[in-house]
Amino acid sequence: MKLIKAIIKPERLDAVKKALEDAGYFGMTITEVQGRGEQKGISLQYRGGTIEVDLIPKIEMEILVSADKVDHVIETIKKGAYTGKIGDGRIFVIPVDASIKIRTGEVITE
Amino acid sequence: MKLIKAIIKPERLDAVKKALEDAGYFGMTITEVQGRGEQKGISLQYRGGTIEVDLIPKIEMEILVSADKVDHVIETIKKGAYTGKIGDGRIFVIPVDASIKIRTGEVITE
Amino acid sequence: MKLIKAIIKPERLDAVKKALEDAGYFGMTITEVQGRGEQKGISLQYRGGTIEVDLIPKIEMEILVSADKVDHVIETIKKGAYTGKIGDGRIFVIPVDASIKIRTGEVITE
Amino acid sequence: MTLDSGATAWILASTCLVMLMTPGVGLFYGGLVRRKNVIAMVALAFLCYALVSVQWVFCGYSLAFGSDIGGFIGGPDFIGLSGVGMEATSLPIPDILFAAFQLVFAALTLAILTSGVAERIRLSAFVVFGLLWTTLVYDPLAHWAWGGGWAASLGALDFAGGTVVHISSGFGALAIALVIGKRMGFGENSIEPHNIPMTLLGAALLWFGWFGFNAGSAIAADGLASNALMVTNTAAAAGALTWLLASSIRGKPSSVGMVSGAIAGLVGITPAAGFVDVPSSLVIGAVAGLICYGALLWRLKKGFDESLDAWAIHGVGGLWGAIATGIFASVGQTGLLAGNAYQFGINTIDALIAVGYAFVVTYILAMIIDKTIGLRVTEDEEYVGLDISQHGERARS
Amino acid sequence: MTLDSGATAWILASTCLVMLMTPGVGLFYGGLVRRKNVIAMVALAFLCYALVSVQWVFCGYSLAFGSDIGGFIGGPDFIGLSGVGMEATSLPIPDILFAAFQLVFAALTLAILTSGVAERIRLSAFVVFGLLWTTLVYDPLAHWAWGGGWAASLGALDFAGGTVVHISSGFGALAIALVIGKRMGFGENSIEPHNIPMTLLGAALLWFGWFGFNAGSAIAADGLASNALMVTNTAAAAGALTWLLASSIRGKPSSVGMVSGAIAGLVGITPAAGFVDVPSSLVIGAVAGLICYGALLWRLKKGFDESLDAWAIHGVGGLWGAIATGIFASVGQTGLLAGNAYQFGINTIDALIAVGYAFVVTYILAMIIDKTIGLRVTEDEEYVGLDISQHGERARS
Amino acid sequence: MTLDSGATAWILASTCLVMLMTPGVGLFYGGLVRRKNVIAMVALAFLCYALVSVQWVFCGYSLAFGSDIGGFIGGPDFIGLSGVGMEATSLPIPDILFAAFQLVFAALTLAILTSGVAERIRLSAFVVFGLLWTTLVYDPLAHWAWGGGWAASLGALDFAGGTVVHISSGFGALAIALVIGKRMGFGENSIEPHNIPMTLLGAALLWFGWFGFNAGSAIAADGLASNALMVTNTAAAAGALTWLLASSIRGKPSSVGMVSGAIAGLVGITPAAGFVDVPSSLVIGAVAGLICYGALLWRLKKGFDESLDAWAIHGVGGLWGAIATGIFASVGQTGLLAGNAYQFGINTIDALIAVGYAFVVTYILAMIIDKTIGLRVTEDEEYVGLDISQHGERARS
Ligand SMILES: Nc1ncnc2c1ncn2[C@@H]1O[C@H](COP(=O)(O)OP(=O)(O)O)[C@@H](O)[C@H]1O
Ligand SMILES: Nc1ncnc2c1ncn2[C@@H]1O[C@H](COP(=O)(O)OP(=O)(O)O)[C@@H](O)[C@H]1O
Ligand SMILES: Nc1ncnc2c1ncn2[C@@H]1O[C@H](COP(=O)(O)OP(=O)(O)O)[C@@H](O)[C@H]1O
Repeated sequence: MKLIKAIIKPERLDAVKKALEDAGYFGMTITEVQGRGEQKGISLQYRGGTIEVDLIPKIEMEILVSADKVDHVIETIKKGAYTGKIGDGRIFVIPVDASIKIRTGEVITE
Repeated sequence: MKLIKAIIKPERLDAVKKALEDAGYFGMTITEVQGRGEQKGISLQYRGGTIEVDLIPKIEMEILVSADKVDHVIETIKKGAYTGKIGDGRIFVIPVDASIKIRTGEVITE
Repeated sequence: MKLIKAIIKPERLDAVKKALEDAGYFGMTITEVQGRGEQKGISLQYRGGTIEVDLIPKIEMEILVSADKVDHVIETIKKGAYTGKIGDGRIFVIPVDASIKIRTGEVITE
Repeated sequence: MTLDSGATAWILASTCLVMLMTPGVGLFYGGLVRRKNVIAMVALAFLCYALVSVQWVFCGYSLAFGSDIGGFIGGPDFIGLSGVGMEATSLPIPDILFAAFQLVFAALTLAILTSGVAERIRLSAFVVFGLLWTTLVYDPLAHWAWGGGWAASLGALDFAGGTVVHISSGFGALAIALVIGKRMGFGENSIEPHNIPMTLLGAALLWFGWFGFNAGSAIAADGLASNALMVTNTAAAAGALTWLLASSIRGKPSSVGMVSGAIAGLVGITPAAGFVDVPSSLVIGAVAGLICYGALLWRLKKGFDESLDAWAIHGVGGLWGAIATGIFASVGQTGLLAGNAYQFGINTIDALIAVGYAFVVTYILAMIIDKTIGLRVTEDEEYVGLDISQHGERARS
Repeated sequence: MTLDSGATAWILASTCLVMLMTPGVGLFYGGLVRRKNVIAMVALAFLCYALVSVQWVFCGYSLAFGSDIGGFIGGPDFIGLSGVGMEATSLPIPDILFAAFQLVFAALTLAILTSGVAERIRLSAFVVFGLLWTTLVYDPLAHWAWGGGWAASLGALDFAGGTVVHISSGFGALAIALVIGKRMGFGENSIEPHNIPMTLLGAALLWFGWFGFNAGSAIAADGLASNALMVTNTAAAAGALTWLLASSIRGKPSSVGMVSGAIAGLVGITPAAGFVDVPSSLVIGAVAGLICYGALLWRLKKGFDESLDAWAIHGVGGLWGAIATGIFASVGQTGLLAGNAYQFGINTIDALIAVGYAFVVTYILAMIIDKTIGLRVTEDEEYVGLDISQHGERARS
Repeated sequence: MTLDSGATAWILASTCLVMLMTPGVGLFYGGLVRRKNVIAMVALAFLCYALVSVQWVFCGYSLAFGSDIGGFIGGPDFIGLSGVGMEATSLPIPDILFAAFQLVFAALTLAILTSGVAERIRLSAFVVFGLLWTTLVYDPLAHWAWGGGWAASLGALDFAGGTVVHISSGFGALAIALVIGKRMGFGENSIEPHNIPMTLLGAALLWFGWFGFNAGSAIAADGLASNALMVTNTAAAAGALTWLLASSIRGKPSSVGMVSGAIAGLVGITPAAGFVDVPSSLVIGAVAGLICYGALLWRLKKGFDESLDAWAIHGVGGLWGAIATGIFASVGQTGLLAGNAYQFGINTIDALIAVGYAFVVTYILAMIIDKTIGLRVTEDEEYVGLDISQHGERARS
């Protein structure tokens, strides 16, 4: 089992959710975060100088999937989140030892 | 060492905290998140049609514990978070390589 | 590849960011969280009794780095975050299987 | 009476001030609920205002101020505000301005009552309930006190609406809260205010508007209005301080407590504002802060979910104010302290009858609507919150 | 005319009330944009207010109310407010108070127009645009209707500014929105209001201030002012209810819809407030709610990014109000229903000319500024939001 | 003097307007602190209002306006407002209304001063400090200027309280800030405003209320009041624009800067509002914006933690206003420009004495309280924030 952590642009959230739904993935947890990438953020010019806007609002999406679905989920997220412009975001795949459903007590360790 | 990530109902937070305290676990980090489960959220009916409320506010709790305590912590969280209704949430167990205490510099890799 | 998760005091964020920048690390994702440590938080006295303030606002910083940089990044964060007082926070190192850059499609599995 | 432009100016301004109290109540309440219900809570205040605005010009004004029928209700003389003209007749202000000034009181009263249904009312059911409540409860009470009804005839004093506005809404809130039932998880999960600064803003608008409420009730820009403003302010301050003090003995003195005390003081002075002097207002306000705080603690202990304390503050505070008016009246009227036991008696009896009428009629009305249309949202709707389930909106996106 | 202290008191108060509407618009709009632009949106309202305040005393008042030049514009008599004294001359209030009362209208009008440039305007370009717009569009329109211009001569009725304020800003907003272009991602990504309670607060301040706007336009504290207040309130309530009803048939009845309906009703009654009775105001408000809701749906379908609906609500509502005044006038004037077809005709023509003038001049002005200074921020600046890019500030830190 | 109902109407309304400024200051300040202190900051304003309301009726009014004792303080004639009646005696409004109008000034002044103790004051210590400060600093200053004290005798002009309200609170804030010490981490960690829209709302309420403050100070609804309103507005707009401009040369023009400039302009015009014409007000406001911006930069460079700039804006702006009144007076009075050097001299001297008195007495008072009760919360309490530590509340849950 893997936890897929995707950091995407907030305005792509609906598209990513839609794409995941269409592909049959419903479960997810999202968090409002702020991020900067290797590009150090965005530089804005003004008369007095330059302002570096380094922390830009993003959405972090966490999805737990079984190992065999990881590639499919990643492709699906990419499809929804891609704009081709700086700041499209990252996806991290993190190993998970076990997952428990509180209501049913069901434990999955795969 | 493991990081236990529990996604629970906000209204159960106090109960879960209490249960963990009573069991001797104090350290935790919580985040306000929103989530949907396999059930695709909640459908509300109204005259004009149906509205799907898919992202519902949740609390994500992160607790670092040594591997031998994992089961105990999970049981404790379940006790506090359980209502038996849809949306009770999930617990994920994630492996951790090392943990550092900034103030003391203490490193635990267990 | 590792995900470094550092929970720091909000007022140290600028110092930590500065330290990381100076050391050449730009990419990061931050979240506003609340936490309590082993100390159970802070006790305030007042005439009517004692109030336990257990959940105190913190910043959680996530940084993905290659395994060889982990120690350097940890040292850098510690430098920025250290005050020597209770609540300076924790750093967790979590294994990561793969990382994908959405814009370029680039996959790193190291 | 000839029109006085100064009086008209002040009542125009007072009407604006009191109008703002209705969204003020909305913000006050909105800050106290959970985030998922804040929009619905504030919107309910707007809805009350819109509904009563239409009902009032249609029939409410006539029921309250039309020619008296048996001491109980006004006749249909002013249906559609016909016959309510732009001239001053019995007052130094235009008749239509008096109708407008009274309108904003009626609207506010319904908004105060929404405390009792917070976080669980169905929007459509409230539309029906609200229209009926203002017609069956508010309008008669206004008639009794100000429209030539039995209470006025017997000499009961209610300067600005302690009985008409606060007792009716406070005890009405309690009645409907008992019918609609507790919020899911009440008493088990913590249900904390989500935005206290919003509540403080609401309190500021209430205090601000209350000057129009009480000093405007003089229907003049004169010494009486000025005295009313001063005693209003003093009672509010005294209420804020006693509640703060009392709550700081029990624990931390909360800011919500302080402004609740101010509102308790304002409620307490409302029926008395035209009849008492400054020292009496200090006492009335200070006692109101203590009594209403006590009422709130009692309600919590009993586990009643009259959620935002309209009963404890408006209901109990209004009752105290009515009685206090009978005790302290000294300006233009006399009360118990000046040897007029009748005033004390009639004010107390009037207030108790209003308590009974408001409670019973509201209870029956709420029951009927609950059995027919259904007052309460479904469990799922309540769980996701009224903002989404009733309005399809979110407070933060 | 001799100074009437009651009238003066009410117009002083009305000036305050209308002043508050400008930040009220800022908050109303601020809640509707995304969080990254909220400060900029509210600040824009303050900026409008400050700019017009200076322009008005410098030349705006003179252009609007100076001695008539060809029916089109006022002469330079009152440059720097010279000759505008502390005495009452033609009105029962001091001349300088009339100038102040008119100032707050001019400022508000520009603030309403910022709807069309929300989330993408360059601050510095707006300073230039705003100063020119108020001079070239607002001041002539005010002169036509109230300063002795052609519209007044021909007998067109505009009590409180349906044409001058609402048509000009609403159609101006549409014109500049077409020039500046859609927001990045409009129609693709969801652009949701980030803080609806803030919008509701703004709506409350608008409703509150509108009493000064309409009832103050009587320039007296009398029956006319009182009637204006009452019909204003009734129309607002009716608009809120019809929009609520219409939107609840299509889906969930949003709170933003309800208050938009109230504002539609307020806009609709604005030109009519001194000329109609209560039953007519119910109709005017109710129809305004429906028409403006329809206009909003139409705009969305067409994909116009006149972002916060100044056009649908103020522009279309103002147009309806002008026509409705010609239909329903019955107080002091007569309209179509009373057999005066001329009034209906001249009011309609006047409104259509105002629509054309406001749209065309705004369009040209916006084009010129866009080609020279550039109206719009860069893509990066828009992406990070105007709060950071224009002000270096963040709404939450 | 016979009571004038128009004047009474306007002063009733003005009293309401000024009352709203106190929570307005609370919101203005509340937005500028960190989230963990926002409730405490707003609550402090309410507390100031409640405390002064009681102190004022008890003794404050008498100390300020009782029969003169040695030019320094008023006698005990009006303790408990006894002898302050509902009739008009020396003014066209009821005596008790004058007392109420003055009350809201006194309350506001204390609230402005809370800038200097933001995010670190102990609630209980502030209660003691506040009661003593208003008694020992505010009441004498009010007496000097308005109650028949030495400053009035010598002809110093202070129309609406530049010296009494703004110098006293601004320099008082500086003094107490020096005593209580810097906030933990000041100068090391970034301490950013957490809610700028809240600050903008506060600014809107302040601007709105200031019309009552300045135009109400005419104690009449006449040309003088109207002129005061107009110059007040002009100065505010000018201040907003110059601060915006100056700050946009140094960096990004912040919205907080723009509204700070407006408040600087409002402060600057306060003592002059009844004595100058519109062109002078433009200059006074514009210069106020620049001087106060400069003062703020200087304070930051020096590292003084007078946290929310009451000193830079109210203190320095009030000083400039007092001097400017001596320069520009031309309406009813003459200043330096009209050849009256005495006015310039006496106004400057009066202001400097007020600066000295306010600073020194506040400093001593703060020291005494700090040594005895302790002004400041503990380090832990400051770290978790005053909302939790002083009130047991959280701004968002
Ligand atoms: N090394 C990293 N560690 C953690 N988060 C990162 C890292 N690099 C990027 N991110 C996250 O991904 C987001 C997008 O990164 P960015 O480099 O701007 O995207 P892109 O490379 O696609 O243009 C950032 O805002 C940040 O939240
Ligand atoms: N696959 C998943 N990945 C990430 N988070 C999930 C996943 N499934 C559920 N969750 C989280 O758990 C919460 C509860 O899930 P849900 O399925 O509604 O609970 P239950 O199955 O107990 O009724 C969701 O709101 C979401 O935050
Ligand atoms: N066991 C834990 N699991 C998760 N988070 C923790 C744990 N212990 C501490 N933390 C986080 O680290 C923060 C600082 O912890 P604390 O014990 O107060 O620091 P210190 O030990 O440096 O004084 C806490 O607020 C919490 O967010």
